[in-house]
Amino acid sequence: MALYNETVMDHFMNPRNVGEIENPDGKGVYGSPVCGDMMQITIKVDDNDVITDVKFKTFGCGSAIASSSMATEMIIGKTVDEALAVTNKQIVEELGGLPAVKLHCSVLADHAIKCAIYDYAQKHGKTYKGLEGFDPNADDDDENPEGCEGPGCKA
Amino acid sequence: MALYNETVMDHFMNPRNVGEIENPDGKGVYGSPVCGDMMQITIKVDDNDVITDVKFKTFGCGSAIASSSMATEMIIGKTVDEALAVTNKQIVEELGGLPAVKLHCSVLADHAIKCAIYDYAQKHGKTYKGLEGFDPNADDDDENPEGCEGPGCKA
Amino acid sequence: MRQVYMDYSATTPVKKEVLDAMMPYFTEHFGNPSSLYTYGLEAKDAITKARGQLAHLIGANPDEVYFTGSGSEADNWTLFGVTDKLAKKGNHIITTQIEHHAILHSCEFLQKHGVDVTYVGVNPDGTVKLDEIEKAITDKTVLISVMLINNEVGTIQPVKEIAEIAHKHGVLFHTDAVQGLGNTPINVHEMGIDLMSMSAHKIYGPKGVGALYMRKGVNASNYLHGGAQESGHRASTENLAGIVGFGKAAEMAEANLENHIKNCSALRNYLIEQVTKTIPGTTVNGTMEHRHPGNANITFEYIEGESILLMLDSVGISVSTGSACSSKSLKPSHVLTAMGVPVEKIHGTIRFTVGDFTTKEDIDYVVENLAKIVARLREISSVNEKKGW
Amino acid sequence: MRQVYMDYSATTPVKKEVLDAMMPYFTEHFGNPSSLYTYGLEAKDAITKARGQLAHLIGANPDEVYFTGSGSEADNWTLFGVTDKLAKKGNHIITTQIEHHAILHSCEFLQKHGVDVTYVGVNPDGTVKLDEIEKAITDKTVLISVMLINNEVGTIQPVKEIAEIAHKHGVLFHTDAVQGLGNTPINVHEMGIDLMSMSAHKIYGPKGVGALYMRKGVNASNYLHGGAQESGHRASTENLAGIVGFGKAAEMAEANLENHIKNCSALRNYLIEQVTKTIPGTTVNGTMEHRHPGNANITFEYIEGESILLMLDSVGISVSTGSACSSKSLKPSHVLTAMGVPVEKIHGTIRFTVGDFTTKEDIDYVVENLAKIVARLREISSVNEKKGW
Ligand SMILES: Cc1ncc(COP(=O)(O)O)c(C=O)c1O
Ligand SMILES: Cc1ncc(COP(=O)(O)O)c(C=O)c1O
Repeated sequence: MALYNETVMDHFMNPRNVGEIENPDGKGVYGSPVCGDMMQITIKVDDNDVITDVKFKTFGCGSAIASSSMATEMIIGKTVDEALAVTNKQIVEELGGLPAVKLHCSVLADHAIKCAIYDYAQKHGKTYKGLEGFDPNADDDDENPEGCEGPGCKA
Repeated sequence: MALYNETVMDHFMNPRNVGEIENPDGKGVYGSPVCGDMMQITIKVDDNDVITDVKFKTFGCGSAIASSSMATEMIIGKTVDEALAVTNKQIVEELGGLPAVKLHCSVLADHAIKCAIYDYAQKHGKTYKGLEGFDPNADDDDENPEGCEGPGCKA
Repeated sequence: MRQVYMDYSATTPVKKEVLDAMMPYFTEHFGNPSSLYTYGLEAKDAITKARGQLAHLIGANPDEVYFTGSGSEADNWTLFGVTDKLAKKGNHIITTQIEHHAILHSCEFLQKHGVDVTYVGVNPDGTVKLDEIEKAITDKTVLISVMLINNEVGTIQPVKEIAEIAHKHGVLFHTDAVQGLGNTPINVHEMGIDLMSMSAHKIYGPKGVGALYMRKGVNASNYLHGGAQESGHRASTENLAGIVGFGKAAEMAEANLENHIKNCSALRNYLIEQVTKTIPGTTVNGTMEHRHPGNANITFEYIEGESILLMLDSVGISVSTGSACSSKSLKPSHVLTAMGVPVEKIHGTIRFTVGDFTTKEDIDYVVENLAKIVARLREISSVNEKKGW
Repeated sequence: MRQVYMDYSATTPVKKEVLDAMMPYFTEHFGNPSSLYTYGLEAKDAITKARGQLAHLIGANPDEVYFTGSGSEADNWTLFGVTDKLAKKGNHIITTQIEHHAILHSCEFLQKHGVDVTYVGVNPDGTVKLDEIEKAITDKTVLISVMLINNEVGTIQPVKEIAEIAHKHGVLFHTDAVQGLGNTPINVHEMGIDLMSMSAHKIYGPKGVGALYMRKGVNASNYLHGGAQESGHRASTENLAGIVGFGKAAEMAEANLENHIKNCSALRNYLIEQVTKTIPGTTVNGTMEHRHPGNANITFEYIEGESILLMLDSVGISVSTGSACSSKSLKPSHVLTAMGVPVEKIHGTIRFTVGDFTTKEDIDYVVENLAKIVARLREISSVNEKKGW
């Protein structure tokens, strides 16, 4: 049994939407290299609140890169509300599953996207239902390795 | 490496002087089946105190049988005094060595012969230097297995 | 010279199919199963397959099977691991007087470290005294360990009943099934076994691989500490080829079980019949009712076992005196002692075990030679029927 | 696709000569070495020969070498056996922060059972702090255990000096030489080693066989209790074929030692030179002065190790991230942490180990692919030289 399934490997070996949008409408960074995973998401949102472009940059393991790639694919073309409705579980499902120890990567991807949208919302004076209760500085639930300062949005 | 050397194996597989002399001049039995070794020695002694015949019967392991066989060969044709001078070390030497855990077999053979000579001496009112201090009922020095009543001459 | 191996309980040859299964894992697919690259993952898959094969043979879930370096290690792990884990609950173990030394010597060591051990006796036929087990249970009892098949006399113990007694009192039950595996049907769940020791080299697998079945929910402390192998329960780089061999041997044992039991029993019974008919002064030790299919434990009166063994060896026949492990010590077998066999007769006892490569001609060869050898040694012996002991 | 195995410190393939030596002991000479008949004695002889071969490699007497089921078992035996045996003298052990988990997790278990453990730190170059060792000794200290070669960064520790310190204070000295065996000259008597752990699968022998050297006079309590194998010091039917293989591997390691060290060092140095020249933002961890001949432990800044490993695997190259055993856990390497390497850099660290089958072409292939992969991953990464961490 391979470490990752074919979909994960495909998104890891050939990640979609790698890069950084210049002058993005929103930008989110979540995680930290100390924890082993750090994702940066930049988004373009048009006047209809549709996410027209997303780019990611990720420092992290295979599943972190694959999760970022899949997450960007999933939200391009969606409205912000729709994008906020995407859960980490859906990312895992789209990837066809992740090993148990790697599930937190999908959580990171999900959070990084929310961070980017949060940034967009802040800058554009918007509020979204999907952001209610979202704490950009919250740690994820995983036990952090020693020395890891915990994630939290760093835009 | 075989368990026993060729000489031992030869004396075990083709033991010399097996049997029981009818009307022996001396008879000694040493050890017990409970201890795993019991030897019976019968001897014929002529008027010149020369041991003219020896026969053994042994219940015991390979080295017990080989030691008995070798010991009988060593004392046939010897005077009683010469026979008493034979030590268990010499038996081991003639056998070309025994495994450490089996050395006690040579002690048994030595004792069984002394028992037979002791019997001869008792019956014929003789005394021998070599029997001084010989206690026919003494245990040998080995640690006996549980349940073993200890050797001691049983004529 | 004809070679007749009749000591299958001491160890078995590796079957050709088993060796064939192992071969690729030495030089080709040699990866460390903990490694994340393809070489490692392939190795991991091979172990997963073997775990499934062994689990299937005993009716366990694969994740309840942990590979070890030997049957002895599985025994040690159980005793040290359970007493450590349950130290707060109590410090008392119950076992029997006829266990393998891997159990008995571990118990002796534990006794020096504050654990109380009750050694339950056996009946003259080699079956454990069930009533004594239940009587021995106290509120400090944490484990009952009774072997499935005795290695010397081949008696099959009523482990299902013992497991029930144990569970009635909330006590864990372990069985050393090193001799039982592949020689009697085993279903750990049906039999109520909480932990079970196994070894590959008794079922035509390689030496140096064992396994512990540990029921889900039972969580003995680790015994080998280190890397996270075996789901974090047993450290050491896995014996890859050995484990693959164990798996294959288990698969074959399962497919072969009925035939194996039928053929071995028939040959063994023929051996016993011929020996007792041809040679006077012989006794078979242990019940014939629930018995290892290959085991014939026979006392030859008035002669000593090592002599018999050596003379048989000189005509190419391999047998053992009592237990293989104690054959170098001068102590009489603790199993036969516990059964009440007189010591002098224990010294004259030989264990024959037939196996999958034994033929009827082998038995005839053994009986013919044995008759001569016993007669010869009785001629030499200082004790006999007339003289008595 | 080209296959380039560069993880010889995780495990090695069994050499053909080693496998050839093992083969007869599975199906043909399969006897139980404890048995007294010819089959058994032949098996015993094979083990005696192997013991001599391994003893010769390390300058020990054959009766000071005890075979085990793994290097981890030798480590566990040492720690549990010595602290048990010397419990009356004291309950303190000194070891280092960079030991293998077989040592560290055993120590943690012992700590729960009343043993005090001092974990001495290391210098940034991966060598242990000698002065801290001596300072840590108390009148309760019974054992100092320091590995000969570290498995992650390949640093060779000054064990002779440490042994001297230990002996000056009447303390026993153990070294985990699982990585050292066959990779640096060892003479246990000259180096003053009292106990030493070894493993076959790191020197082109089979997995699942290890050994403990225990100096005559040192008498650690047994760890596997049961039969009287290994002169009564380690129970379990011997891994016959495995032990024969270990012996042969040891013999070959001895004959090959100088060449092995020369060739591996040259290839390893070439790898390091090429990598650091071609790829910016790389650091080699651990001193280059006293080092495992095959080890190159390299940090690639701004990217994560598992990604590198997977991409290398996709072009047939096998390497490991930090230590193989911890590659599934998310914790940063305890060795690099102890050396003071920042955690974010630990995450980007790869261990390459070359061995006897590595060629210069292999290195070129690795460097070429590595350069592309590192560049690609840095493109993807959210951190980089400009942005910083
Ligand atoms: C330094 C060190 N000690 C101990 C071990 C454990 O050896 P084994 O895998 O044989 O248990 C290893 C390798 O895994 C090692 O590198
Ligand atoms: C009943 C029993 N338990 C345990 C063992 C030990 O198994 P191993 O030799 O694999 O350590 C044996 C065999 O030697 C045995 O017969």
